[in-house]
Amino acid sequence: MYKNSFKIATTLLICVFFWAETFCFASGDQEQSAAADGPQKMLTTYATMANDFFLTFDQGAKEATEALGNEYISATDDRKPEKFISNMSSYAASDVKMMSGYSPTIGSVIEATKLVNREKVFYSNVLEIADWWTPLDAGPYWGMFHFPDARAIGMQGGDVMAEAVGEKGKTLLLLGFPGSKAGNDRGLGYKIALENYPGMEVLAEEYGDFTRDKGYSVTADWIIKYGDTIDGIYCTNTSMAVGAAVACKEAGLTDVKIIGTDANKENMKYLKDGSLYGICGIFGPWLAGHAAVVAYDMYNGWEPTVAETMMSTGFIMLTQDNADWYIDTFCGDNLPYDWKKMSRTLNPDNWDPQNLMVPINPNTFSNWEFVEKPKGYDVPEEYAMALAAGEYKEIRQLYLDHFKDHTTVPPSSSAPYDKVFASNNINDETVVDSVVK
Amino acid sequence: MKESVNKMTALMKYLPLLLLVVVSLFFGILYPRFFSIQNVLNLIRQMSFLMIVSMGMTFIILMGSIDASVGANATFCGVIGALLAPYLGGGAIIIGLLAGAGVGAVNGIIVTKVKVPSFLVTLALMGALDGAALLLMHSSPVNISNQTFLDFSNGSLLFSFPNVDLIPIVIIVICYYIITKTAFGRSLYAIGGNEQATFYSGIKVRHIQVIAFMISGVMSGLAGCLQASMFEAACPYMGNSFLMNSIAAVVIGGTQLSGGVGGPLRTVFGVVLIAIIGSGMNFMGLEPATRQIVTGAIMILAVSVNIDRSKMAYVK
Amino acid sequence: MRGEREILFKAEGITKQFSGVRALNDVSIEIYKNEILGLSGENGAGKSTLMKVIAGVYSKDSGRMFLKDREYNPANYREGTSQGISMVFQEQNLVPNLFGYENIFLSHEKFFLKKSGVLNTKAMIDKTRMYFEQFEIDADPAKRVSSYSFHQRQLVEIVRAFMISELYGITHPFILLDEPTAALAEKERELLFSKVTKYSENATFCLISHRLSEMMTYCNRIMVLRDGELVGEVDPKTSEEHDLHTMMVGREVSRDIYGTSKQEDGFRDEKAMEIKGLTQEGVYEDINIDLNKGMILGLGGLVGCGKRDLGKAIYGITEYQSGNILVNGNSVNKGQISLMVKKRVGYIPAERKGFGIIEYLPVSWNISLPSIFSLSNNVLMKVDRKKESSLIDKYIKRFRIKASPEDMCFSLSGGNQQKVVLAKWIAKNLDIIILDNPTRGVDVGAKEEIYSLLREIVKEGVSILMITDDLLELIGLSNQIVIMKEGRISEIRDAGKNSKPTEKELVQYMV
Amino acid sequence: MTADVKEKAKIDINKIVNLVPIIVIIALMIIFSFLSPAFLRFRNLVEILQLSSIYLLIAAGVTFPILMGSIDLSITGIIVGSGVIAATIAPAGGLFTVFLILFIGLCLGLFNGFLVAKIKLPSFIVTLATNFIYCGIAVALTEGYNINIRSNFFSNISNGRMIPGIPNSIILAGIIYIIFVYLSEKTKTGRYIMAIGGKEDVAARMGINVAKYKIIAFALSGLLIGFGTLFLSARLGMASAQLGSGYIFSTLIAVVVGGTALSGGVGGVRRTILGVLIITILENGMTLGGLDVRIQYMVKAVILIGSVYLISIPDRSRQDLMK
Repeated sequence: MYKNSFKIATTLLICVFFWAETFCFASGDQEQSAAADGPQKMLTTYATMANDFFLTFDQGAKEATEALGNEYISATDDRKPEKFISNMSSYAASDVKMMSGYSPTIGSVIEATKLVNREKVFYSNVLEIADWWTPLDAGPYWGMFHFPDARAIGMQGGDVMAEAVGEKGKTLLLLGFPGSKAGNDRGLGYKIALENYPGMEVLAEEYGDFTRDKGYSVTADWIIKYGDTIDGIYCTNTSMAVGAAVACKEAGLTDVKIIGTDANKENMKYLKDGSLYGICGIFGPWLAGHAAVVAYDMYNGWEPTVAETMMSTGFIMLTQDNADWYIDTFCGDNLPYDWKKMSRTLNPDNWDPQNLMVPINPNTFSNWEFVEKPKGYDVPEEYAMALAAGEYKEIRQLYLDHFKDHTTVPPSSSAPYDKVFASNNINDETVVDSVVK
Repeated sequence: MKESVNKMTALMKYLPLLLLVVVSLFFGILYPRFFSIQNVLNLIRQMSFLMIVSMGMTFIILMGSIDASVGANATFCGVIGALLAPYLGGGAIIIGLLAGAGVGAVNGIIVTKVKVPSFLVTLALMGALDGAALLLMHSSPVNISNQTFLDFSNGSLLFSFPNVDLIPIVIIVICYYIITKTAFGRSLYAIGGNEQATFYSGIKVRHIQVIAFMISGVMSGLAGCLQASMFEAACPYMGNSFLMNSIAAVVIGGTQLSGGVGGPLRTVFGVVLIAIIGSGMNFMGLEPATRQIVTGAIMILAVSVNIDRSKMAYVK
Repeated sequence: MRGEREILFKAEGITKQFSGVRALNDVSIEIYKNEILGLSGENGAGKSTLMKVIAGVYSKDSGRMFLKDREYNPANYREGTSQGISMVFQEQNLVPNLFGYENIFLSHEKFFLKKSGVLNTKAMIDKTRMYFEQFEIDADPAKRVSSYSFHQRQLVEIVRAFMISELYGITHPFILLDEPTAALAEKERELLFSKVTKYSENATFCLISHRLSEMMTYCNRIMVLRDGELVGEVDPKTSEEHDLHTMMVGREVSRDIYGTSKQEDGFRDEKAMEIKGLTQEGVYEDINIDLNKGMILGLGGLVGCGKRDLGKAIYGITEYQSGNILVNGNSVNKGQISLMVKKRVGYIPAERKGFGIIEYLPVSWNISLPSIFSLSNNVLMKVDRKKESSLIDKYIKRFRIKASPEDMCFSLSGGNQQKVVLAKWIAKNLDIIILDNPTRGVDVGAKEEIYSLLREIVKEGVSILMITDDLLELIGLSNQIVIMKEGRISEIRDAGKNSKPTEKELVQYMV
Repeated sequence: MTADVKEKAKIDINKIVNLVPIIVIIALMIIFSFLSPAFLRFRNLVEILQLSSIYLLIAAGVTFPILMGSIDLSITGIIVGSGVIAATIAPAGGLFTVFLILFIGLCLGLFNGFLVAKIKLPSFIVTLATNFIYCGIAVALTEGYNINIRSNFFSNISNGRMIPGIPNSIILAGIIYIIFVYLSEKTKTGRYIMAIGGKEDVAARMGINVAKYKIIAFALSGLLIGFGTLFLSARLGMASAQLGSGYIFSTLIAVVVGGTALSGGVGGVRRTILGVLIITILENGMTLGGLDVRIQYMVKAVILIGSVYLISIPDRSRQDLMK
């Protein structure tokens, strides 16, 4: 008996689909005509709302989109690649022409960028990129990749740690979850940095899943195991750092230097009250906003040069000294950026990235240094040619010159960390650029 | 033949303990510090949340139902506690517990009145609670500065024995009493064994089910508030890990999902085992991959040791 | 029919042990073609075991079996069936959620495979339908078995025996019936046996039943087992039921198992329960019954006459549309079991496993279950273990339950399980007990005990409303008999110690 | 006579109840078409189907153990395991990779079945444990990174379009699904699995090799999850230890909403598709409608409980209590 009801089901569904198809062409045309003028839809994708980093990320993208007079859409994927892709393609189906944001796993970048080129959607992304996969591999619709260099962040963390514990001490390393490229590379950078300090050593490293409770429990066990020999803990994000701080406090270890990454409202208080020694800020909201702006510019006819397709972006080190400045500037209700000013199309001459940006040379990209190329893959030679033609140097200079609005640069009073840094791997070894106010 | 059976069952009784001893000895020999008072306290502290939640879960599973909303519920109550802490201080915890009870009641009432299988009701509610919690906390951690609320975990009512270590022990005692000594507990077993027969014996099955769900809710709430006060903030999804772990703990202990067989002490065993292994592997600094494999293997081992097939029609 | 004494099946010196305990000891029987052989004996006498050995469910420890002079030792039940021996089990052997035809050919599908490995469903259904018509079973093969009536399901199992043996090219199946009538009412029982006798023209039957009367009427020979040994053979033609009974228990037994002699008719004339105009459209209508203190009121009628629904409704398991129930003079609102229990009314369902006992809990907990809350002081809800255990021991002794308090209920015999159910209510010292077929699937010995127990508690002023399909039980036990017919009361009749109505008298009001 | 009346009434209820999922689906589609005009775009519907096709295969897979009264919680583990192991052995993305994914899926399922049927452990905990193990293996092999499979053949399995406008994964998944529906309803295997779900002891006595068919059920589950993995990896062009998280609950719910009871013996693979559609349509529609994720959670909860409630009406008329 449920068999025939099932038949009914299928027939009904088929009907609906056909109706839908006819309907879609009708409405489709309307959409097109409507789309021509008036505000456009701009999509920003990110993993989950339940994460302070992405929360401010969302804020940035929203402000930028609305500043450009467009309609803001956000889509989260709970770190599920399949959801991420299907979000993008269903929005592409509904004629969203500008997309930007973060992809849950590095591998899904490939399919995402193929998709935007299939669907002719302008796309710009941040933080995660597939191994050996450049915008030029995907096609013209993938405009720019923004990347605060994870290795450089880690290396800086290492130096700061060494300084904090007087170049001599035992430290621990809390990584994110396995497979988070950013997390692991930060850890790697940290260890590389420590090699310059004979007195420094890494007792143990552990995955803390980027969560406060895991950070707590791992640290608690470390404290039992290593007792009070611990001098410092470097964490690849700040939630774990706070967890570690709580554990130390409970065990009565007061002078353990803890350094975290990603500065956001909620965690600044721990920096202020000294339970954290330092936090590295990577300007999440700015990344989101700038990516949106790039998509917008491309939609309005701007085309990135080869060198611009992959850009390394600025980050800062926060300590008690400049914590207040950061809170005042970035933790208000509105972000301090002038989004319109970032647009190349709205301000062809006096545009301003409002952050330090340096082109990345894929051939020497720190992210891929230890990853072997897939069989038969080669970085498009455009990059090599651009490098040879000196385009990289030009672009680097161009962005430096336009970087006038120094809101993102800490005040010089807050020495020694009064710089905004960005890695620069134009030369073959990774060097860190910095800009002072 | 009865003799041999009895011998077997007697043996079965001690196998789980043996397993526990072996595991902890293993770590103890590797790391002498593993047995230090300090670490024992640390262990209790680390298992405290899971212990509380699993105790609640025991009530439900004994009835043959399941409560998939424990984790989300913990987060939810933690957030409520954290939000109210500035105004009510310690009182916020009470509200948190009440909220937990409320959620439990909703579970129970939907299960008994609307008659949808508990697994689904609680699963759906899990989603709803996650959403509600995120809305309440605006998706970012709610920091707590109110001292009385923080003392709930870090303060100590008894000598210098921190509450985090004290509370789970108290909870164990209470739950053990309720389940094994009271008529309520007895009727839990009866419901798990044969719901209809219990119903026909004039036991108010529906009431008991609702109450059990409420108890489980309160436990989740307690765990949530405790966690919040320990980490000085209510974080998104902080209770997530409770769901699977608590079910695993209960089942590893030998309480059967079909209901009617098992008990609180078995759950304690399950939680302790999970905690010891977890912490032990932290000591060894194992790769996460190896951890997962070990955990899985030990789960299977523990169940095969604990499960009492003589008490089940057939294993599903 | 017993003319040509052709031997169909022969067993020699069958011995079977269960972990040291002798269930069968050197049993040898011969079964003739086309006969209906009765196997009788008390519970634990080994008759079911013998059947299961023959059917291949159990494997014998020693001894030999021959089927038509061929050595026959089946490895499992399936082999038995494929050689033409199949069994109708006491607990039915059908999968409720499968369709009729699926059940019939379960594990014999190989005869209906298409080349593609797909089952030829249509063929199966047609074949089944054909047989159903031939054997006059009005059930739809393409419906779930759970929708069949109990009686239909039994016939289905018998038909399955014929169909499977036919599949394997055996024209003359040997069918073992283990208590087929335990749960059947008078009419259905007759129906079943009329069929069995009819089928026996081209099949052989072996029958176990606790209803000695029907064994006497329908069997050609009756073999009696006691403690795993064959103690003798009874010829129904020449001997009578009482001899059989005596041979079973191995001692002289009273001819009055219902304890009619102990019946007291002079019970007080105060009403324990009044049922006023109870009505549920199409199930039972306008039922008025008065149940006096200390009386056994028997409620009889054909299956489907609504008497069992009535019982459920009175206890509050199901709702009723109109009418009301007074317990000790004050009315109770409907549909609330717990409330009824508070008013000291208890109910013993017919489906023991489903609703009576909790199989995987110990006997002790089962007994104390209804009174558990009253056994606990209200302050901390703590159960008073001393009181509890003394209560339990008391009733285990008094009801002669052959089990220790720790034993799991599922390990008990039907009789003992029923005693446990009875005990758990008496332990709560109630005023009224509603019994639904109290002796279903219980052997004669246990029956007798249960009856005498009922008499005892009645003496203590408990009133009993007994719903039963067993006419003799109805007549033998009750002080007053109410007969229902198609949902209405067709006759109320006093059944005093010396004024017992005959079966005929009652049956006429049923149909 | 009273019985007949009841019987009739029941049938009517069943008729309606069997239509519930379809009604829900259509209602959702209408609502969403108002919420966002883009929803009923042909391309979007195709998108829904493509997403469903993966869910469908996985859900169909786990339906087998559930029909048997067991449960398979190792979904994520098998997805991750089969994908990653296959990709590490054969990253080229040729036919061999395809075969490996399916084969490994099958083996992992077999292992579950072995533990449940031979060692006689409750499936719930077994699959929970093996889930850890399989994920562990995957992480060990990849250190958590993902393995990109850059081969057109491979990605065409999912993204190619033999019929213009309709991705292959939809068609292929459809065919596979139909085959397995057939298998579950028209073959011995399917029938025996149902029988075990209904009354295990009877099934055993009737001569069904229960252990064998338990193992088969889990193996089928593994194989189908393997198929799901194939389309998933093909679509994303990669295998990763992060894939397939969060599939457990949505698929289980899909199965039950489809009308298969967790107690076993009731329902069937055939109806799982409805549950899957409901869930994917819900997600897609709410995302397109621009509903706040947090609200989405709640809406989902309500709709799911609601539809399960409606579906389980006839069962409830039988049993007056629920676990």
